This record gives sequence, C-alpha cells and structure tokens, in this order.
Amino acid sequence: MAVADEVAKRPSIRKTPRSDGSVELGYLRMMMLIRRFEERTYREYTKPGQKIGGFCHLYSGQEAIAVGIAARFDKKRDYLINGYRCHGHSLALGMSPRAAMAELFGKATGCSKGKGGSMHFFSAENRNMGGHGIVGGHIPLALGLAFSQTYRETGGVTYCLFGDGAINQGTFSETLNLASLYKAPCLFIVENNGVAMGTQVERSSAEKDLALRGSGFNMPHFHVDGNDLDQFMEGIADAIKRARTGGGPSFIVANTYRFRGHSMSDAMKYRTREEMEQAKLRDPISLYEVSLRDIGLLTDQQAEALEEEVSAEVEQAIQQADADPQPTMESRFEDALAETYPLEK
Amino acid sequence: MAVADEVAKRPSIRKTPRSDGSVELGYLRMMMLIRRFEERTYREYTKPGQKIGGFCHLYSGQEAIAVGIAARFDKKRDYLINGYRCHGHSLALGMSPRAAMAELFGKATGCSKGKGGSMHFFSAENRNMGGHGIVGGHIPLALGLAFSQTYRETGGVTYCLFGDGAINQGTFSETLNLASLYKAPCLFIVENNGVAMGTQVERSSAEKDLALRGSGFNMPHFHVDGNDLDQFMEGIADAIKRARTGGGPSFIVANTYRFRGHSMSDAMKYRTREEMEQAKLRDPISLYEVSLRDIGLLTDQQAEALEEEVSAEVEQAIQQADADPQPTMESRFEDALAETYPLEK
Amino acid sequence: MPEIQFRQALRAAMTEEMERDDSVFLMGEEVAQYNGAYKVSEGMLKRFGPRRVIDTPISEAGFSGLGVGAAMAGLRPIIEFMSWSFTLVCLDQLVNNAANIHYMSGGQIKCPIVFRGGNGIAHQLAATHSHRVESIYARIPGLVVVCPSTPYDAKGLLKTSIRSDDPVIFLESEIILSDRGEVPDEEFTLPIGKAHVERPGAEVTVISYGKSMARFTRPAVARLVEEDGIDVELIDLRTLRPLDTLTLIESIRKTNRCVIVSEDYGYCGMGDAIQARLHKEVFDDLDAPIEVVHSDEIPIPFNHHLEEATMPSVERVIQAVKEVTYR
Amino acid sequence: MPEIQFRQALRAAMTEEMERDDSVFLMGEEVAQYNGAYKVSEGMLKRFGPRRVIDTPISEAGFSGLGVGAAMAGLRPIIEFMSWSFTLVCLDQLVNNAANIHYMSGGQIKCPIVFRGGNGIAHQLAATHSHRVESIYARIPGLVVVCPSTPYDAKGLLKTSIRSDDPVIFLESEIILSDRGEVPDEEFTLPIGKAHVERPGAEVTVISYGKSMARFTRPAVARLVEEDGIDVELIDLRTLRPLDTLTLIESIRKTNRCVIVSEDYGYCGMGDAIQARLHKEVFDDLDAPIEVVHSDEIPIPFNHHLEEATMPSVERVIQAVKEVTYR
Ligand SMILES: Cc1ncc(C[n+]2csc(CCOP(=O)(O)OP(=O)(O)O)c2C)c(N)n1
Ligand SMILES: Cc1ncc(C[n+]2csc(CCOP(=O)(O)OP(=O)(O)O)c2C)c(N)n1
Ligand SMILES: [Mg+2]
Ligand SMILES: [Mg+2]
Repeated sequence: MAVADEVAKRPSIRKTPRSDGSVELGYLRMMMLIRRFEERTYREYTKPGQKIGGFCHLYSGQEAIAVGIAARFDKKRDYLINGYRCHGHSLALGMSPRAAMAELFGKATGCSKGKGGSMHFFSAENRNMGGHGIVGGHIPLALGLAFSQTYRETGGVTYCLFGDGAINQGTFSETLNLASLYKAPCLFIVENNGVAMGTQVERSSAEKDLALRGSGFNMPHFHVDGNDLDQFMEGIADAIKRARTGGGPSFIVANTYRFRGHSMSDAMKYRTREEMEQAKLRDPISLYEVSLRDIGLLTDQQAEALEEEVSAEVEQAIQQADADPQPTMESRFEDALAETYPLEK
Repeated sequence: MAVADEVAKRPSIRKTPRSDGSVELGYLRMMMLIRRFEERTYREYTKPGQKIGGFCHLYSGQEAIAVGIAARFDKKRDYLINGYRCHGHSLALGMSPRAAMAELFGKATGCSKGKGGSMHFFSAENRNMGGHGIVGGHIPLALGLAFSQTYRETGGVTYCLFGDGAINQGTFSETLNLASLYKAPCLFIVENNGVAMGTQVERSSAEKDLALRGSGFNMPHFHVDGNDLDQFMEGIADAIKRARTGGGPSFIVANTYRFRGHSMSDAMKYRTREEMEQAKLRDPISLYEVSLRDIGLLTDQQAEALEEEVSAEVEQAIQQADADPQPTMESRFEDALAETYPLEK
Repeated sequence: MPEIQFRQALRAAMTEEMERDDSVFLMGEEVAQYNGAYKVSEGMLKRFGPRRVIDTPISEAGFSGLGVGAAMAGLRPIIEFMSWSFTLVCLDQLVNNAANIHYMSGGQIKCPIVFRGGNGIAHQLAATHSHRVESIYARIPGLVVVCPSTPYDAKGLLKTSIRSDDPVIFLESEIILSDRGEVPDEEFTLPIGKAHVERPGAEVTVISYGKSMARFTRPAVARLVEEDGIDVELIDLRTLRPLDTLTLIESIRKTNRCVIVSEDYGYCGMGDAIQARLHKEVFDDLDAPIEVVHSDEIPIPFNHHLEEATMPSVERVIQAVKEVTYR
Repeated sequence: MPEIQFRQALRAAMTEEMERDDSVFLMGEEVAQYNGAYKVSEGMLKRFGPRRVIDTPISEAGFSGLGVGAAMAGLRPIIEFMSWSFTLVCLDQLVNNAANIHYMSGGQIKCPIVFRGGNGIAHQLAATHSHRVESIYARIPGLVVVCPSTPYDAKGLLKTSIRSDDPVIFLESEIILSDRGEVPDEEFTLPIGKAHVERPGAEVTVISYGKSMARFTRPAVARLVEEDGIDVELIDLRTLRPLDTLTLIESIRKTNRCVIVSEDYGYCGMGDAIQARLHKEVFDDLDAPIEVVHSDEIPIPFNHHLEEATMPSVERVIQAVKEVTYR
C-alpha cells in the first residue's frame, strides 16, 4: 500500500501511544471534518442554484497544519491570523461547521454575520483574528497581536499563516525584520503548497529554498513537513517554546500540497495528473490514519465511524445554515463603526 | 599622520600608477567639487536671507561612492537612480554645479526647472534618472530601468543607490526578488552610513550584517569599502561584469559615514564627538589624496590647486544660479502632463 | 461589424499595439502561462513569447514600479492588476512615481505606461476586494483616468492609452468582461478626454461611466425613454481625468437637470466630484439640484442581497431621474 | 489659561491619556530617542520608557499594521507618521485593515487606534512630500478623520480620538506646530463629529479646517469683518468624517451663501466633497453658487513662489467671499 510506504519513509517520531488515543483520534477526526466540510463546500458552490458566492479557497490537502497548530494552541492567550484560505484553521480552533457554512451562505448566523464571506472568517471567542483577503496584508497584524502579548506579558504566542505567494509582498520582510527587532512571540508559517494561483514557487521566488527567504532577519528559519501531523507538531515545538520564553519569532516553511484548484474557477492546467497522484500518496489524513493503525490506535471500524460522524455533522451544519435567516437589509449599516457620532468621551 | 595610518591599513590594490595620473586626479577633483558644493550649500541654506528651502540632504563624507560609480559608468547605456541624497551623484555624472545650485535656488535654469528641488535632481542627458524623495520608492524603478536594458539587449547596467534605512521598506525585498528572477542587470548599492536620520543600523535592522539582508534572493551580496575609492571601484567590478553579461543583479553594502546631519535641522545628538573624529580619519578625500601621494601622482601644490579650482567653480555656479531667473508663474502649470487633451493618437 | 466580448476587445487592442510597436509589453500576475486571471490575455504568451508577456510574483509595488522605470527608459509597459483593489499596496508607485516623474524632472522624462485591471464591486468579494479607486486616482494631477463601458470603447480607448505619453489608469470591471458589442476589425482609436453623448435628449442629462453605465444607467435610461417617455440625454464620460466638463455643461444648459450615476461612494467619491465641477457653472441653469446615485457609505458586505442593496441599481437611477424631472 | 504650542498640546493629550490608560502607547519613526522629527513627542521616552514610546525602522506598512493588530488585541496604539505623504506606501493597512476589521468581523473585533502626523503642503518639500490625504481617507467608511486648527482643539480632539473605539486618522500640519493658543490645564475633551461655529454671522458661511483654517481662512475672515464689514459665519469643521452636515446646512440656510476653503485639490478633493454634500440640501437657499477655494490642480512645485501661488491664500479667500456676496 503506497501510503504506508510513505509512512514507512518518515523519521519515526514515536511508536507507542502516549495516551489512550482519544487525543490522536481527535486530531484525525478534525482533519476529516475539515476535509468533509471543504468537499461539501465545493459541491454547494458548484451545484445548480449556487448558494455560495465570491471567491472560495478550499483547504483540502493542508489539514495537518491547521490541526497541528490547534493542537498546540493555548486558548487562553495565543492568537491565530491567516490569509483567505481560512476555513480549516477556523474549524480546527473551534468554530462550529454551522457558523462556518452559514458565513459561506451569507447568513446572519455566520461567523462574521454574512459580512465577511469565505475569505474573512473571524472568531474573537476562539482568538482567531481572521481570514484576510489581501495577500500578505495580514502579516503586520500578526506582529501587532504578538506585540500585545509582549506588552502585556501574557506568555502568549501568535501563529501567522500565509501562502508561498505572500512572501513576495513587501509586508512580509518588513514584518519579519520588525518582529525580530522587537522579539515578538510570533511564528510566521508559510503553508508552501508549491503554487500561488497558477504560479509555481520556482517562478515566484528567485531563491528556491523558501526557508532562506527568512534568512536575513536574525531568526530561526527552517522547513517542516506540512502533511505529516506528528512531524509538523514536533517541528514547530521548539519555535513555540522559544517564542513563549522571550526568544522571539521564527520563520517556518511547512511543505504541503493543495488538492483542489486555487479557487472555484481554476482549471488547474498547470498541473499534471502524475503530480497530483503522487501528492495523494502523502494525503495528511491517510498518512495519519496509517500511522495510528501502526501503533494500534485505530481500527478500520473506528475510521469508518469517524468518517460517518463528521459527514453527519457537516450535513447537519449545511441544513441548519440553509435554514438560518438572511441578515436584515438594515444590518448592512451596522458595524461600520464601533462608536456613535458625535462622540464625547 | 592619522589618515596615512588608515591608508597603510588598507589592502594594497596597486602601488604604481596606471595612467599619467589625469584620470586619478579627475576623480580626486570630482570628490573635492562635491564636497565644496555641499559645504557651500550648507552655508547658503543656513545664512540669513536663506536662498534654499525644503529638505536638503548633504553628501559630504560619502563622495567615493558617487565618484566610483561615475568612473565605471557607461554614458551610452548605463542608468543611475537614487534616493533624495542626490547632489553628489548628479555632479559626478556630469551635471553642472550651476544647474544643481540653480535647482536648489528653485530657478528656471535648475536641473529640474525649479520643480524638483534638492531631493529631485534629474538629468536625462546624463542618464541620471533622478533623486527620489520617498524612502525606498525608487528601488522598483531601478528594476524597470534594468529591465529595459535586458529587453533591448543594450548591455547596459543600472546603478540603484539607497540608504541603510531604505532596506526596511517592502519595495526593497520585492525588487530584489524580481530582479533576481528576471536577471536584471542591476547593482543595488546601499550607502550604509550607519544611520537613518537618528536611527542607527543596529536599531533598524534585526540582522546586524547588512549584506545578509540580500541573502534570500539568490544573488551575490557583499560588503565594500565606501570610503576608499580604489577599493570601492575594485569591489564592484565583478558585479558590473556579471550584470553586463547576463548574470543578473548583486546586492552591495558600501560602508561609509556622513559628516553632516541628516538634513539641515538635525542637531546630531545621537553621535559622539569621538565617533565623528574617528570617522574623519577615513575621509574619502584625504584617503585618496594620501594614496595618490604615495604612488607619486599628487603633490601638495597640485592638491591645493585643485582645491582652488573647485572652489572657484562652485563660487561661479552660485553667482550664476543667483543671477538666474525665477520660473514664470505660469510655468507651474507646464509639465504636469506630457500630452495635450483631448488626445487623439 | 463582428460582435466580440469586452475582454476580446481589450486583447485586440493590446495585440495590435504590440504588433505595431516592439516597445509595448504586458506584465502582471498570471497574464502569461495562466492566460490571465480573467482570460483577457488569453493566447498572448503564445503569440508574443515570454519576452513581452511576463508573469510576476505577487509583488504589486515591485512590478508596478518596474513598469514605471521601464517607461522612464522609453518602453511602453501595460501593467495588469488582477484587481484595482490590490493597488492599495502599491499606491505610492502610481501616485508619487508615475504621476510626478514628468513634472518633477521639469519635463525631461516621460512616463508612457498603462495600468489596467478590474475596478469596483464584483460578485460577493467583500470589503477588501470591492474598492472603487476612480476618485483616488482621478484626484491626482499627472495621471489620466479612463473607464470604458463597451467593447468598442474599450478597444479604441485602450489603444490611445497605450500610445499616450502619460501614465494612464485604465479601469475595467470583471462584471462586464463578457459583455458583447460591435467592434470593427479595422484600425480605429478613440480620443481620451472627450465624453460621448450616447443619446441626445432635451429633458435631463444623465452622466455615467464604466460598469455603472453598462449595468445601471443604460438600462434605466432605456426604460425611462420607452416607458415614461422622458427625453434623456445620456452621456458616457469615458475619461474621468481630464474631465470633459465642457460637454457636460453644454448638455445641462440645454436640459436644466442632471443625474450622475457612479458605483463609487458619495462622500469624496466620483459622482460627488463630478457634481462639484458642474455646480457653479450650471448654477443658474438648474431647475432641480443635481442628483448623484452612488453606493451606500459602508464597507461592501459579502451577503449577496446586502451587496446588491448597497450598489446603485436600475431602480435607483430611474427614481433619481424622476426626482429631478418632477415626475 | 496658559498659552502653549500646538505640538505641546498634542504632547499633553498623549501624555495624559498614557497616564490614564496603560494600554495606550506611541510608536513611529524617531518618536523616542530623537524626541520626534518635529519634537511633538519630546521627553515622552524619558517619561514612559521604551515599552511605551517606541522607535521604528522606516517600515510604514509594517508598523502601521502592527498598530492595527495591537488594537485588535485591545491595546490603543498611537501611530505617528513623519508625514501623511508617506502613508501612500501603507494605505492598504489603513484602508483595508483598520477600516474593515470591525465590519468584516460582524462587530466582533474593534480597532481603537490613532494614526497621526503632518498632512498637506509644508515649505518647499515638492510633489512627493506635499500630499493632502484628507479626501483619500475621508472617503472610507470605517474610518474617522479629525483635523484640528488650534492647540486647544488639538488637545481636546486628540484625547477623544485616543478614547474612541474606532480607527482615527488625525491630521496635523508641520506648518502650524509652533502656533500658540490658550489651553486649560484641567482635563477636557472635545466631541468628534461636531463642527464648531467659531464666529456666528448672517451674511455668508465660510467653512474650513486645519492649516487652511489657521493660515488662510481665519485671517481672511478677520479682514473681511473688519475692513469690509461683512458679517461672516465662520465654521471650523474639526472632523472631516463623519461630516457634521447639519451644522453646515443650518448655517447656509441662514446666510444663503457659502465659501469652503481647503488646501486639497479641487477635483475629487475635500472642498468639492463638502460642497457636494451640501448642494442638494441648500439648493433652494443659495443666493450664489458655493465657492470652493483649493490648491491648483498640479503636482506641488518646489520653487517657493510657485508653491505659494499654488496654494489657497488669504487673498483668494477674500476674493471668493466677495464673489459670493457680490461685493
Ligand atoms: C495584494 C494581492 N494581490 C493579489 C491577490 C490575488 N490573489 C489571491 S490569492 C493569490 C495567490 C496566493 O497564493 P499563495 O500565497 O501561495 O497562497 P495559496 O493560495 O497557495 O494558499 C492571488 C494572486 C490578492 N488577493 N492580494
Ligand atoms: C516612506 C518614507 N518614510 C519616511 C521618510 C522620511 N525620511 C526621509 S530620509 C529618512 C532616513 C533615511 O535614512 P537612510 O535610508 O539610511 O539614508 P541616508 O539619509 O542615511 O542617506 C527618513 C526616515 C520618507 N522620505 N519616506
Ligand atoms: Mg501557495
Ligand atoms: Mg543612512
């Protein structure tokens, strides 16, 4: 079995279960939930009577990164901020599939009240400071979140995620320099899926080794496997510790692959079938499944049961979101400002 | 003699004259001319009845860089583009002191017709594509100039100059990446005078070794001595050759020191007297004088004669510029557009 | 005359100008191998090769500045932005560099460049991707701002824009790229800086441009003429800077009433800006205040219904015209 | 009341608010060790230490975005720009991030931040350094734009701006930083969103703000009242967004005449924008078209005389008032 071969190749991180398995199964379940959510989103977007509009970027294939971060996320004091490919991280941090799907449907019950859409999922409650539509535009915001953690001495860490295309925005290097100067507790994690829309990394970055793009800022910069959950979590552990203890930021290239097109309209002519089939061998869900089976934490039955569970959960979310109310017409005038003017204070 | 000690310390580049000395004396004369121009500008700016207005950034102390580039500049096909500290390079490339001073006085005969001022000297004739006031804003323009040289296969090279503060603008890294991707024949030269306004490099760059700021772009990145004309010219020679022959861009840190304040209003409280006295030992003009004396190319008399010559030249330029006409009031409406509208074409 | 799409008209203009002049090239994100995010440049890489049709990384400040530098050196770049909304990250290159080089160099250095791409509200792209930038750029001396509403205009105006020695901000709209219209095969250009009186009329002047013209104004005027018998004079601005105030004033002096339709915001937006240029000139001629139809003064919401409600509409235009004509 | 400089008033506002609330901090180029490029923050590093008064490299996008992120986390940053002209390199952070976060998050995340610095034309800084950004920012829903003209207003408005839960664009002017005015020692604040009727009058409404108010409008009005006996109602806007149209309309309904003075450009500029908000409301009340005094529509030239000629002036204001009052 090909996926098993891939698993066999990886450096062995541990061979014996650390817990009764409930934690690990939780990770697996979340990766499955995200995948199911995205694949159903694809269907909802493309089927007649389209319920979802606008740009919609799916996360299928990159789940290990979101779930790995969520696993390390301190819900009391950490922050996460992201680009527009933000469904997976939002779910992983605890957003309900219903609030997520309702946002895609533009409903009043959506995580951003139907005002943000696919690219702009927010959950203050989950310390998820949003998906952001302008490539690279949110990277300085991450620095600000991290700055607040130092300012208040919370010991919190900020996870800043962006794509391999975003490193070519000036905000990227401005922010890395500032973050290093100010020793901001921030992990800058590029989800390197090898392509920005239709532009391969080789055509967008003069330096092919993306980790070196973080080399001029006096901070650790290195690669991690973005498809293998165990390796990913292991790979970022030191950087997290370093950030929490005043050591400052790190730049991390998490190598992965996106299974779907850039957004819904992408014919993916820039990819070959072989490349895609090769990539499927390192599907993060399959990889993790096999590795759990290997150490006796997962049976076929359990896997199937999980699949069914997440499937039911997503179906229910879709039904609820579908039944949820549209925002009122007047609601569009709300939230533009937080205060009422004239303002005396 | 302290300067001589400094000269003795430098790696010996050559001990015997290559020419009859006229070329070398030309370099020395140009450095002197720039120095004199700047020091007289300082006086004109600060004396009662101030004839110069606006921001004015003097080049004293950094002359070897401008003169070194001009020495290598191919007047038929190269380009130079610069930040706002642009008097020195303009003179070195052939602008008359009168056109330069007239611009400072805002006269119609100024190199930019009195519309640009100190920060915006242009001379299309000298292929001097201008001084530019927005820190880092001109770096992408350099790439465009270099791009045109590749596009037209001219074999030309573009010299892009900026300060140590400018590398913290996003345009810097965006441009370096693009330049390397497109193999643009461009030398990105940071005139590292150690300080941006009042902020020392140590406080603006997380990476103290500025050359490493160019390390993520797959291009040569290195230091050169920016005070020692011979070393500077030697130091950039390979990069020029490389650029001319399709090898692409280089990032070069030319280390130097500015003798004057950032601009006219700067009290320089961020500097100690010792630091400044130390720096004077490496005055590029003195260094070069001593080295020319050492190889028998310069006598005290010649040096004095040159001083007198440039002094007279600058005084004459000031008198002429002073006598030159103000632009007409209507002239302010000219040049906003190149065409007349409605435009049929 | 053959009917072609708006995107084909743009492509034809670029192709013809690139064939005519080797100094013209096209650069932008996904313009080459991907054939354009919105397929405007489809086939152009194949035709002209990678020297002249050039993909870029996502570095708007870098490549728009590259364009300005290349223009300073005498090339004639066409820089495509995937969306004008993204130019908020590189405004300095357009507003300080492209717009000022000719002036600040005392006329020594020209900057013949075209920046083009989709402007305004598309379908549910939310606040960050729905900017209408016309009033931001039309405010800047040194820039020319063009905004066509038909395939014919798109081709004729883009060709003139490429030939202009000034930096041109060329505003398209994703929404109307598939619109079809008659465009002659023969060479033609259209003047920049001339508004087009699309339908002469006597009772009210209606002014619009671009997508607002195509989607809201033209259909509204058709209904007003047909159903309500109002004799509208319909003017397509085509150029937003320099504004052809003469044509507008002449029209209002005749009709004594005016409605301006723009998808921009009202306050500090394009519609208000045009109104303000006319106010004094036609003060004594107006029988009713000039009405400006514009988008609501809020960030653009994602929800489809809210987004629709935020924009001008055929109904809003009709209502405004009836208001100024007291119907 | 003690007389203090405009810069001291700004400093006092920041100092008082920082003492009152630990979440307030000041960040920008040269604000700390250099004591501010224009000495606004003089002594503040000494008083508050490097945790709260923070120097930055020349990375406007980076540190303005840092401010937005910190505000999202509940801090109340004051971000100083050496000049608003430099914000063309970081517009996206203000217009897309600061302005939209509250809306796009459905009201979940606030952005209490003040961006401040010198706006407009100073002395001979030429085109790149002389931008007037008010109409660019005042156009954006989600932003508040404040522009004081006196030390008193500066202090009262800056304090309210720091306390506001919205992102505030606070526009100063290098030119008037040394202006002196009476400012009480006691705690006070001024409302945002209220225009100030500085001199009630019956014959003509004159509207201005900021440096244009201090340098051109106020002196012109003094002369008009004294020398020409024209009973001017003088209004200082103080806030440009949200615009207090009510106060303006009320005034014009009384005076039937109006002049607006702004150093911004005319076309797509602030003066025209205000005119446009009033046009319809006062259409039936106006005895003369509203006159807008603005800068010439050209890049700002370096030459001192040309620069002066390009800007509004006391004379231009006087002339405009005489024109609308038919004197
Ligand atoms: C400043 C800016 N430029 C362009 C775009 C259009 N755009 C959206 S996503 C994208 C590709 C980004 O690729 P990458 O950063 O690798 O992230 P991925 O989509 O692979 O997750 C582009 C060009 C944008 N949103 N913002
Ligand atoms: C974008 C921008 N931010 C700030 C400024 C103000 N400013 C002008 S020069 C300068 C310092 C630049 O220092 P450096 O790059 O080291 O050049 P040097 O003056 O030392 O030659 C600053 C902050 C500016 N002109 N543009
Ligand atoms: Mg990618
Ligand atoms: Mg410096």
